[in-house]
Amino acid sequence: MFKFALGRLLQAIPVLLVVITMTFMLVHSAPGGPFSADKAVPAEVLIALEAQYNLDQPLWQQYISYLSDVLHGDFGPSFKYPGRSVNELIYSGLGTTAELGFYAMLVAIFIGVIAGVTASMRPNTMQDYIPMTAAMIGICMPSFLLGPLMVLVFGIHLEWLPISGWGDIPGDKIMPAITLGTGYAAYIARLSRGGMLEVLSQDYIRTARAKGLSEFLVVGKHALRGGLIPVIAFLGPAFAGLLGGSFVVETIFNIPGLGRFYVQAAFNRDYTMILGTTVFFATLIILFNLLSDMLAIWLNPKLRQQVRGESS
Amino acid sequence: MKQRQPISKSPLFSTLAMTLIMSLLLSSCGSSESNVESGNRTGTLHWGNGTEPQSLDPHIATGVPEHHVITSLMEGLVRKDSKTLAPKPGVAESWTVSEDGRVYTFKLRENARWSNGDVHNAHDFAWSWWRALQPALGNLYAYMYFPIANAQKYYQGEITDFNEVGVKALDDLTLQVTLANPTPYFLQLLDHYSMFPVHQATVEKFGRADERGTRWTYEGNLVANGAFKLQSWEINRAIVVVRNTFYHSNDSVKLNSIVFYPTENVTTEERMFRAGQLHYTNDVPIDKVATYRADNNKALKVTPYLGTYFYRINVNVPHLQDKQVRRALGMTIDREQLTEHVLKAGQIPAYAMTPPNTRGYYPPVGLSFNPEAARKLLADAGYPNGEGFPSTEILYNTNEGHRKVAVAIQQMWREHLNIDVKLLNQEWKVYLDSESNGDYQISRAGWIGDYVDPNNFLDMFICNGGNNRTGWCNEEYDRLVLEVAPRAKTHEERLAIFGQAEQMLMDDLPVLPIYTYTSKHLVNPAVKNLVDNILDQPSYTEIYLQGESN
Amino acid sequence: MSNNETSIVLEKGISLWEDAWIKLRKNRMALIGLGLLVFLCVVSLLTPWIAPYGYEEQNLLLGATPPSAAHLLGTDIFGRDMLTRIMWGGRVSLMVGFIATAVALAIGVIYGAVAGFVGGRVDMVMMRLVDILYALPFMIFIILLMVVFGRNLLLLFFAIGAVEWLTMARIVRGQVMSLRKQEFVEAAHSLGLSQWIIIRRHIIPNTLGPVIVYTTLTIPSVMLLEAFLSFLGLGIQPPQSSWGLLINYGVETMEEYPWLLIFPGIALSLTLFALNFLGDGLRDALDPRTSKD
Amino acid sequence: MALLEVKNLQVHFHTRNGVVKAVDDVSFSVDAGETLAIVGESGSGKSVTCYSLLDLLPKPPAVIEGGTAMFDGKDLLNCSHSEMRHFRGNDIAMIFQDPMTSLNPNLTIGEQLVEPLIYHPDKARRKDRATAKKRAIELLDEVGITDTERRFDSYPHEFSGGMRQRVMIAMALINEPRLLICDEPTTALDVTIQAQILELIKKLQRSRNVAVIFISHDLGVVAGIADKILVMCAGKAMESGDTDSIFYNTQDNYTKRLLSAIPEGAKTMKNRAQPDTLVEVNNVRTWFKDYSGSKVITVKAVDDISLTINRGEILGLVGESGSGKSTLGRSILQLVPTQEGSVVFDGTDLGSLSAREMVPWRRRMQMIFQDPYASLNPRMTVFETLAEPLLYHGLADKNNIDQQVQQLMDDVGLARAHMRKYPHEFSGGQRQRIAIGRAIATKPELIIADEPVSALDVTIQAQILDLILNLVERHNLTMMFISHDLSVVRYISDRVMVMHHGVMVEQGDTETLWANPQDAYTKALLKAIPLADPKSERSRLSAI
Repeated sequence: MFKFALGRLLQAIPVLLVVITMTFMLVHSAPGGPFSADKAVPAEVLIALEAQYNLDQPLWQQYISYLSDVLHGDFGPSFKYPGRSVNELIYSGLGTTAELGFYAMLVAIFIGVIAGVTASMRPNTMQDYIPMTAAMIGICMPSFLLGPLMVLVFGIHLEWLPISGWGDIPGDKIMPAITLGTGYAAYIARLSRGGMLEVLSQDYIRTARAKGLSEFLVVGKHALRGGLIPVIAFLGPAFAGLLGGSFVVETIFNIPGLGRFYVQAAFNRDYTMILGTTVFFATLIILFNLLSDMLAIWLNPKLRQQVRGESS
Repeated sequence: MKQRQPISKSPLFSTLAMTLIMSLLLSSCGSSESNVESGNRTGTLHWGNGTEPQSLDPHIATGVPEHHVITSLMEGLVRKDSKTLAPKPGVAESWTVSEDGRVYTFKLRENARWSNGDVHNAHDFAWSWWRALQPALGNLYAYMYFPIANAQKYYQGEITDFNEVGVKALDDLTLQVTLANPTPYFLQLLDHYSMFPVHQATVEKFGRADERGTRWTYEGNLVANGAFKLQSWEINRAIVVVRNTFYHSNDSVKLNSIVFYPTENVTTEERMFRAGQLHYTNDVPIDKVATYRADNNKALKVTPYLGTYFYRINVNVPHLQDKQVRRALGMTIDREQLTEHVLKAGQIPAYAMTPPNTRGYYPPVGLSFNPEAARKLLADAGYPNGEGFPSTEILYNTNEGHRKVAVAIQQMWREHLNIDVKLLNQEWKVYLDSESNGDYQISRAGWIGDYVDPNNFLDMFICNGGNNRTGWCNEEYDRLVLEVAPRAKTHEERLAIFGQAEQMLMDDLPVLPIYTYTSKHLVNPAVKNLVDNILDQPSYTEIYLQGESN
Repeated sequence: MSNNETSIVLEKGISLWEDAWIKLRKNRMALIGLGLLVFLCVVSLLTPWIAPYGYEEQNLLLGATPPSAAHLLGTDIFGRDMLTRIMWGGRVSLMVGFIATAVALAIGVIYGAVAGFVGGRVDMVMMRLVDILYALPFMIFIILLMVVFGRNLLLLFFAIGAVEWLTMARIVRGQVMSLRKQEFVEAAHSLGLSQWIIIRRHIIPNTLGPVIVYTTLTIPSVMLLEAFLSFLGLGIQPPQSSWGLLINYGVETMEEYPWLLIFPGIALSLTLFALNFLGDGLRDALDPRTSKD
Repeated sequence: MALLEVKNLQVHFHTRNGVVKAVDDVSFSVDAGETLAIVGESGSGKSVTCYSLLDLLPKPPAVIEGGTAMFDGKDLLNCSHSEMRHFRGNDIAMIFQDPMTSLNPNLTIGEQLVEPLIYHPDKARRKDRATAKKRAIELLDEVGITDTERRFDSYPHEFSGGMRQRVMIAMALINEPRLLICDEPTTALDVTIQAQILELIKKLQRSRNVAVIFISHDLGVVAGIADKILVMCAGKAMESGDTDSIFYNTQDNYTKRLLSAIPEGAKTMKNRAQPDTLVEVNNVRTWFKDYSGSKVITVKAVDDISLTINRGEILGLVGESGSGKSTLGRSILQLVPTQEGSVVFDGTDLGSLSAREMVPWRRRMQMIFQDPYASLNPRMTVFETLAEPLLYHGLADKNNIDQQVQQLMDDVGLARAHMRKYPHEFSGGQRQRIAIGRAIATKPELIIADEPVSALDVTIQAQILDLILNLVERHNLTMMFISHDLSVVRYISDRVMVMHHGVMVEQGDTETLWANPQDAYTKALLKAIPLADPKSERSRLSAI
């Protein structure tokens, strides 16, 4: 398993390098510089600013020095927030976004798996249609719609929950987590329904029933493990996507997370910040894909041994 | 057929459910007092501040959110009366102006102190202004200093000795400023944060004086001279400032602290206000204004704002070179209808660049809504009934309000001139790029005054001015604005000269003024003594909170 | 020989599609979905002739009004008829949804099939490329596209397709990896067929089921993505609109003028449900394994 | 009173295409210590009958329309869910056909073995884990698994098919059932293993005095162990009675057909081998790396095999699963890479050709696969499937393709009218005909048939074998016929080769080899063939 992980991480190095290079080229070819503003910037100021951030150097030189900084774990200074380093900004938003993503994932898994498994128990009956229809609503309800709706209902009219912030007011994490998690819950519901249907038609499920096991054991012990493998494969990319896609929810609920930085950086042409967040998210995507692959392997005894075999 | 047990009833899942709910509710066992209620109790103002400030260094910062935080933390020589905007004492206790209007002598307060207790004197100003004029700092507001003798030359490197610049600390408590020309609005500039003093020891402790982006303005580091001092700055979360006990007029300050929230999303901000999380909002969603109006909700405060919303016309585009075409376009925007039915927030239809009553200045009335005359002008220009009018595009940056205006105007031109213009929205930086490269035909723009004077609106249209961007150039106009107006003997004469210049601008119409902005806020009734003004600048030293229960 | 050929009455057999159609006809939900989609498409096609008003026809004095006899679904803040705008918006949304998804589908299926079928080092490199594209900052990419190529609807399809094909490629690759071990693929090998023919004729058609389901999920998300891109400036410009844009605007005023959100929302949801039921129905109907039940 | 008395059982499947009467008015009974065999071809309803007893049918679409099944005074068809759980695995246990899929791949076999004990529906009879484990290990010993302590924690994929079936049997017996239902328990197993498992079931039945219902499609298999036989066809009971009377005094025509379809005796067609060699295989080695075990094992699937096939000859290749016979076939066709050795086809070393150069040679040699369901592309019509090789190799063009395809269909005995149909609309036998048609479409000289009839019902098997013989003769084909079924090989081949663990152990003229096997393994193989004759089969079984 260790060797497997190591191999994958080694593969990640060229991937990250290409991501950095391409992003570097992308941001530097995008129109509008980091310092353009609606009030004209005097030429002297612009020269002074560009000199300060090495933007007056040839592009390849900037690229080389950026690469060497990244290798030293330094993403450079932010252009938009003078005096703040990209590392510092990512760090400041990371905890919040990770926490938000984690809760959202919990919501998604919890609702998704229950709905999917329930539906798979009695396919093509009401017990199937109702949770699956709900899942469809989850998919079609974008968070920019669900968020404000929940805010209006639970925050403003019922006054049950606070409508903004993160960790400032008790309970302010509930609505963001649900808003962010719902879309994923819907996908998980579909995946787990499909996976469970597949597994429930397997011979070994019949064996388990023939042994006189209760339906709970049959589903919970024999079917769930295999049935949730598609869900697990989905979790890695989903979690990474969730972190990257938390922008909308962070904006709606005024949450100081990383997603806002990511999007703002693009709008501000904050070159170092765009690169920093991109590299950071790329690393996350790779890591989470690796984690979910490892989890899938760990859950499947045959694959587990196969991987062990490869590395021995 | 036998029923199987649905999985949802099984203990495994209910355990999971409990775990989830517990983890989400983990922190939700506190009081349910809202920010506003607790703020009223403790004298803490919860302030919706728009975006996250980029910098709190007064010589680097730009933007309104920065302005709010910085004015709570720092103070210039002179302040403005929050109602009349007339100059009143700041760090300077009093001042005298020489008869020719060029030499200002400021007497500083004896009890002026920095927030760490250090003595605050005239040398601080001389040093700070020296710093603000260092090109390496990248100060976008350096031009604020240009009325001072030789400041521009020094800034542009034509002279290198700062002693030649008209700033001198005569003694610890006396600062003498010499101007190049008499500048009636100079005292106003002193209340702009770009002219605020900074604490030399602190700045130098964290880097060179002209180094951009050192950490001297951060939590725990910042030493300043304002009514409040920085307590914490959590990025994208909140900036908290608390009473500065060393402030010279600390006794008259009533608030104990202010929390500035970055409220980028107007809709979210409005909901936060309704949920009692804010005392004050930076803005109000356009569509909400009408609702608050209809409800006669006292929280809504709409005030005229020193800013003009206009369309630039690229006069280098062949068919827009003809001033008859520009006038036809300008005369078929039904500004009344636009402000009343589309914008609905008390905006004032604008028929000139400078907002009315800018320090007693009323712009000339030349433009009006007149479709009949417009059609004739267009026909004279060679497009009878809009026929053969080349394809034209309105460029605007991505924004709901801009979209609405553009959609309405598009329709007005179609209706009155029978011409079909297209809309093109671009992301902000792309839009800026297009506009400054002249890569547009008609482009949405706005201008907010930095100080209350017609000069601020008119000097942008000088030939090749950085903010002109229309390609319009009129030497006579330049002469009036740059040379004749500064030498005017009286205020009235000066205004007349500006009127003359603006008349020229409005005849040629390289810009189509559309409306004068209003500032829109929601203010909790507990906030007292928050006075409206056309600069939309609050005075935190005067505001106090009084909840209904008290 | 050739003479009695004509006498043979070819038992037309039930082709897979016919069989699917027969099965689909028995699936009530799928039929409703299909009917709904057809209805929406027909309405969209006929919009220029049947829309009650012009989509850009403003009446600023009227402003936003709730549904009434003159305006069945109300009017927006410019006094434009919502029914008309939803009909016109549907043209854009359905077209973008279907075409952009088709682009994503074409790229994703071919790419995924090749990666999965060839396997080994080629697969690894191809999949790493997908990882890279996943990681690139989308926003910057879009902004660049817009600036470099200007603004046109084709670009919008391209931009959306360019993003959505990634997941499709992954799904197809997974399917193909299991398919390529099947005996009929081996049989094709033993016939000496070239790899490309095997991929095209034997592999891709058998990935249909999951592809259909994913497609039905992609179409609505493409419609919402279109709104986002249009909002950024790449895509359609006012006074044209799309369901996604209408919903975007509707959200802003959901308290004041709820009908501006509800009706386009219903239109989009209906499409989504229709697609979903039809997709599920098609998947089941096209699966030869279910044909003998 | 009988232990189980089933009367007038009726099970219907309500599908979208209408109601299918899967079991139509079937009655039977079984006593303690007695073995009832239910025999029938696929789709005859024999499995459905037994699944309905334990409520294991998917509902919907299955509906039990009528009948009773009295077990120990209770009606199995009409009891509550919890009552049913008391029967399942407890009084009545089941063994399923495919031990590969019937064990949960995600749980250790130990865990699966103890489950019926530690989750026993009757709380009083529940055992703690330690006791259960002890009991399970005893049983594993009893069913013939070695090193039980260690293997208790192994996963199913670490066992061979036969071993898994032994685990299944141990699992079924753990709660000491009174009735054991075996659903084709040996169908997926090799012939030698089959004999062992049959013997094991017989032995356990005697020692425990359980009643057994034994489901099979193969009359030969049940001849030795059944006391009574019920023959089913299309949901109906055709004939029932004690074993001897069924075999020796057959009444029903269908039963007669079943019996006559069992391949028996020597090849009836003359040997058509010509003197020239078509294929020459020299010292071929095909090795794989296998990662499925706890260590990477190099599987020597084909290890240093040399052989020749003469033009016109039918070479039978016999061996048990895993013996490497399929790999050898694929190695000859260059469908898998070989490590060493050469395959010379008609004078050309195939290994030296590039993929492109190989294409014209591919036309000359074809393969028929085992599984008629997996070897046809489900999304291509018969026409498309058959036309593809013709067009690709330029054997037909757009103008005469219809005619060529029809010709092929005539050749393999498919109605021309079915040309536009899809594989899913055909039965297994018809599908195998399509696959054969595809193989002969290119007018090949060599066909490698990899177990072409082992997935087919016995009556269909006979038809397909005749078709193959017929085609060989008409098209002057050379064939390598791979099978694990010795009777089939004997029936069809001129010469036989026996493979064991990747190595060729013996080869020779078919009848010579049958009469006088030299190698011990060959002898064991021949001995394990079940005989469709109760008397000799009983004595054969007791001899093992």
